Amino acid sequence: MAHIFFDHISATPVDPRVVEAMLPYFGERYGNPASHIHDQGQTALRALDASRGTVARMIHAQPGEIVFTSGATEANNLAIKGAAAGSKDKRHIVVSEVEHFSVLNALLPLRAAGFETTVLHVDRDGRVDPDDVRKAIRPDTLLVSVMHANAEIGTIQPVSDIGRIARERGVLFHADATASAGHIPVDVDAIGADLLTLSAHNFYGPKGVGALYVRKGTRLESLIDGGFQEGGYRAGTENVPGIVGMATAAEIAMAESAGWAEKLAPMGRRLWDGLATSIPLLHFTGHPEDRLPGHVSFWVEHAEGESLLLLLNMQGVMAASGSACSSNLRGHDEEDLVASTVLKAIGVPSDICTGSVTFSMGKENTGADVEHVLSVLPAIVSRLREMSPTWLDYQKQQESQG
Amino acid sequence: MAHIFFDHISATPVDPRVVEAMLPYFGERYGNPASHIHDQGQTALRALDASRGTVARMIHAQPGEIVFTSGATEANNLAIKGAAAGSKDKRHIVVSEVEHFSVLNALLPLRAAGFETTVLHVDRDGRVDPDDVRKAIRPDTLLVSVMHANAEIGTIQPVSDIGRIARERGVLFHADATASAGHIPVDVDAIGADLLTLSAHNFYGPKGVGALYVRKGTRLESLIDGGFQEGGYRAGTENVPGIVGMATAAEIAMAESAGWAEKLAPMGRRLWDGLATSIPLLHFTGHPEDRLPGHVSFWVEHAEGESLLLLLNMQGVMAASGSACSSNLRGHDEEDLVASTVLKAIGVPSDICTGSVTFSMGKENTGADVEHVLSVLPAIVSRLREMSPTWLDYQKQQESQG
Amino acid sequence: MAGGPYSEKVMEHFMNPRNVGEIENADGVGEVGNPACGDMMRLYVKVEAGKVSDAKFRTFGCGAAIASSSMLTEMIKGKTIDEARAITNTQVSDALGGLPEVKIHCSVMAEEAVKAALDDYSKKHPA
Amino acid sequence: MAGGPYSEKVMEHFMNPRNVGEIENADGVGEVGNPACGDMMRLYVKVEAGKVSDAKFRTFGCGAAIASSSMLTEMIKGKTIDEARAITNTQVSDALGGLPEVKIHCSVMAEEAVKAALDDYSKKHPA
Ligand SMILES: Cc1ncc(COP(=O)(O)O)c(C=O)c1O
Ligand SMILES: Cc1ncc(COP(=O)(O)O)c(C=O)c1O
Repeated sequence: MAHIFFDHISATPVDPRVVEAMLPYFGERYGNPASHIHDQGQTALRALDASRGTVARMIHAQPGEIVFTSGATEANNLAIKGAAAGSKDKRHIVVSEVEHFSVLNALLPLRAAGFETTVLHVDRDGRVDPDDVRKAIRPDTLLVSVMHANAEIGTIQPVSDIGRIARERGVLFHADATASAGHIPVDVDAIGADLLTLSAHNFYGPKGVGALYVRKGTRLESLIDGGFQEGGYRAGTENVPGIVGMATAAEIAMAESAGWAEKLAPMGRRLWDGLATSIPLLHFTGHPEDRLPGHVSFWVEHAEGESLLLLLNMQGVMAASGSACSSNLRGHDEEDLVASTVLKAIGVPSDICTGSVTFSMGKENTGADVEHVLSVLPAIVSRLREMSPTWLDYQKQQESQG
Repeated sequence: MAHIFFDHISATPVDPRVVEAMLPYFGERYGNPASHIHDQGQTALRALDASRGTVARMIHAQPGEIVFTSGATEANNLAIKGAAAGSKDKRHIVVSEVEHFSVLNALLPLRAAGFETTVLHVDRDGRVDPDDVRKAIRPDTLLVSVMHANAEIGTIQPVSDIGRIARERGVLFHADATASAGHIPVDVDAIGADLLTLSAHNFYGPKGVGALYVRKGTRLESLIDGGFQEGGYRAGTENVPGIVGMATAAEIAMAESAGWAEKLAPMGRRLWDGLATSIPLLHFTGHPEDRLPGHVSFWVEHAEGESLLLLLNMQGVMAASGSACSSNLRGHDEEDLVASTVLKAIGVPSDICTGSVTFSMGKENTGADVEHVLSVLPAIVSRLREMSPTWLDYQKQQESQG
Repeated sequence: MAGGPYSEKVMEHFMNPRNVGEIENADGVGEVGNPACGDMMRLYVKVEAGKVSDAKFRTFGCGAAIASSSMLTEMIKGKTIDEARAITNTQVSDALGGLPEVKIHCSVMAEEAVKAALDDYSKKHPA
Repeated sequence: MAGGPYSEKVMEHFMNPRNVGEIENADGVGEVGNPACGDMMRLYVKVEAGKVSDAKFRTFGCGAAIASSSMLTEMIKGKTIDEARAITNTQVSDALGGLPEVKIHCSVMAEEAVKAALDDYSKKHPA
C-alpha cells in the first residue's frame, strides 16, 4: 500500500544525516556540558557551542542569542511569559487570533495577573493587517506576537512590516517561526524580531528540541529556573544529542531548503488545481500565493474531517484536520473537540457541515504522491457525502431549485 | 590512557539497548502522537502510552500519573510552581537547604509573589531531621519538598518519614528522585510522595527527557501552556524517541539495578577506605552508610577542587567538584563560582583551603577503575599541596608544634 | 499498519457500514445532533407487528458516529419497540469494543436517535 | 582527548608550572588572594641591579591561578622594577592565550602579586 505522509506540519521524518550526527552523543560522548572540566563534559560543551553557532547562522543571529529549549511550545511560553515577567510597567500584549495555542494559552495566566491583551483579527486569507498592529499598539504595549507562517492554513504573515512597526514604537516583536524555519528563509533582522521561535522536528530534526532567539539586550525572565545554563534564560542539563541534531538539520536546511521549496511549490499548485476541478463544494483556506511551499488546505461541505482522514489513511495517505496539535481524541471532555479557532477566524461557517483537511508535503514527497491523492480523494468525499443526511437534503434542494 | 568516568551524577552513558529502542522513532516512526488519526501518529501514540506504563511501573505509579517533561529541572519547576499556582490560599513551602538549584531557584519568583518559605537545615551528614519538617509545617503550608538522594554528597534522605508527616498534616510532598531513581528502589507509595521528579539521563537514558509523577487528585497548574498534551499538565509535542528511551532505561533499571548496586556498593567502600588511609587531611562528606551505591565524596585540605579535577582528568579520571550543575566556568561573573551551597550546609569550613571531589560510579565501572584512582590521587594531592603556600605554612606550624 | 485510533470493530463498521440509506415511507424517522457540533444522525425505522423490521441511517460525522449508527441499526433490527427503546449508549459502545472517552457522545447520539425515531413512530401511530 | 576548558598554553603552564617554590631571603614577598575565595598566591622576588633577577611562587587555586602565577614569574624575570610593575592582568592572560571570562580575576591576582612583592621590596629597601 501507499505510504504517503502529507502531514509535515505535525512531524517530519528525521533526516538520516541528522540521526548519524546525533548517535555518538548517546553512548560515547555522553558528557554534561556543565561538567566541562573533564574530557567528556568538554566534548559536550564544544558540541553545544558549535550547534549554537549553526542554529544562529540559519536565522542570521549571533550564537549568544540562541537559547535552546525543549521545543516550540516551551520557546513560545518563554517568549511571552518571560517578556511579561521582565517588564517593569508595560502590561499590554498584542497577538493575532491565528497564533498557535502555545502563544494564546500562554496569555491566560498573564491575563489573570492583570495583563491586557489585544487579539487581532485576520482577513479571509488568514493575514494580519500590519495597520491593525499599528492601531493596537498603546503606550503600555510590551510585546507584539505574530507567527511567521500558520501551520494549519499555510499563510505567511507580513512579519517584516509588523516588525518595523513594533520597532518604531519601541515594542518587542516575537515571531513564531515554527512552521516556516527550515522551509523558507528566516532572517531575524529582516523580520525585525526581538524574539523568534524555532522547532527542530518541523525541519527534519528530532522532537524535544527547539530554540528561542533572544535579541541581545532584550529583557526576559527565565521560565524554568535552576542551574546556570543557556545564559541564565533556561536552566537544566542541555539535550546535547537533540541540539546536535537540530544543528545538523539546520545545516541541511541552509544548504537544501531552497531546492525543496522549488520542488514542492509546483507540487502544491498541481494538488490545488487538481482538487479544484475534481471536488465540488471544496473551499481552499489560507493565502493563495503567500503560503508555505507544498502546503494545501481546504474544507469541503458535507463530509466530516476526521472521517476524511480515516479514509485517506486507509488509502495510505496521512494528513491533518484542523491544527495538528489541537485535534485530540484523548481529551477528557468534549470541549477538547471544538472546531479549529483558525478556521473560525477566517470565516469558515460553523453552521453547515464541513470537514477541513491540511495537506503538508515534505522533501521526501514526489509528484506521484500528489497524483495518488488526487486519484483517491474525490471518491472518499463522495462516499461520505452519500452517507450524509445533509448532502441528501442539499441535493433535493438543488433539484427543486433547478 | 585510562578512560574512567566517575561523574555519573552529571551524566550517564546511554545504554546501547536504549539507543537501539530509540532509533526507529527518528526516521521511520516519526509521527506526532497528537496527530493520531493516521498510522504514523497512531504508532507514536502507542509508543507514548507503552512508555508511560513502563515508567509508571518503575516507581509503582499509575500510567495516568506520569507527566513527561524535558528533564528533572523542568519537573522540579513544574512541581513547585505548578503546586503554588494551583493553591487556593496556602502560601507556605518547606524545603531543605541541600535541594538542587532547580528547586531552590524555583522558589525565587514565588517569594516575589508573596509565598513564604522555610529552608530546613541539615545535619553534618546532610540529612534532614523529619522532626524539623513536622515543626516547620504551619496551617498554611502547601508543600514540602525534600530530595530522595543528594547528587553531590550521596546522602539519602528519610523521605518515607517526611512523606508520612506531610500526609498526616494534609500537606503535599514532593520528592526529587533525580539522583536515586534507577539506582535504588523508588516507590511513590512507600515514600508517600504526591509529586516525584525523575530524569532519564541519570539512569542510562537520554538527556532531554524526564518526568514528574503527579498523584491522582493533586492540584497542579501547568507551567508550559499550549496544546492538550500530557493530560493538560504539560503542553508541547512529546519527545517520542526520548520518552521511548526513558522507558527502555527504566525497564533495564528495573531488571538490573539491584545487581548494579550490589556491585557498586563494595567498590564505593573500597574507594572510601583506600582514600582514608592514603590521603591525610581528607574528610568524607555525606552519610557514611545511607548513601548512593558507588558514590564517594570528600574534601581535602590544601588542594583546590578544580585543580584536582584537571589533574585527575590528565590521568583519565573524570569526576566532579561541587554540584555538577553549579560549577560553571561559563558564567558571566564571579558570583557564578561561589562555593557549593551543599558543602556550606554540612559545615565544610570556607575559611581554610579546601577542594571537594565527588566520585560517582556507574554500572560500567570496575574494581580496576577504583584501584587506578587510588593509585593516582595521592600523588595529585601531594603535588598541589607542594605548590600551595598554605600547605607550607601548615607544615611549618606542625613542625614548630611537634 | 498500526490501525487507527479506534477498535477493530469500530473501524470495521466505519469502513463497511451496515444499513446506510433511507427507507421510503418509514414508520418513524429520528434526527439528532446538528452539523455545528460536527455530528448529525438521521435514523429511519420500519415497524411491523410491534417489532423493528428494518432500520437505515444517514450520518454526517466522525468515525465513531458512523460506526455507532451502523452498529445501532444492527442492534435494533428484530427488537420489539420496548427493547429497542431500552438500548443504552453503553450497549452500543460495548458492542463496538469501546469508544475513546471523548467520543462517547457518538454512542449517546445513537441512543437518542432510536428514541427520536420511535417517538416519531408513536406520534404517527397512536396506540 | 578533547582538552580541558583552558587554552593549550594555560594547560601547559598548569601541568608544568615554572618557578614553583620559595626564595630564601627574598628581597620582596607579596601575598594576595585568600583561601576563602578559593585562590591564594605568594610571590617571591629577588632584585639585583634594579632588575628582577629571580622569581618564585606558591599558589593555592584553580588551573588559571596556577598558570597565571607560572606565566607571571616568567614575564617579570629580567625586567626592571618599573617594567615589572607595569605588567597588567591583560598581558598575563594574553600571554596565556586567553582565560575564560570568569577566570580573569586569576590574572588580576597575578598583577596584584607583583605589585605587592615590589611594594614589599621598596619597603625593605628604601631608595
Ligand atoms: C506555529 C506553531 N507554533 C508552535 C507549535 C508548537 O510546537 P510543538 O508542539 O512542537 O511544541 C506548533 C505546532 O504545530 C505550530 O504550528
Ligand atoms: C537532585 C537533582 N535534581 C535535579 C537536577 C537537575 O537535573 P537536570 O539538569 O538534568 O535537569 C540535578 C542535577 O544534577 C540533581 O542532582
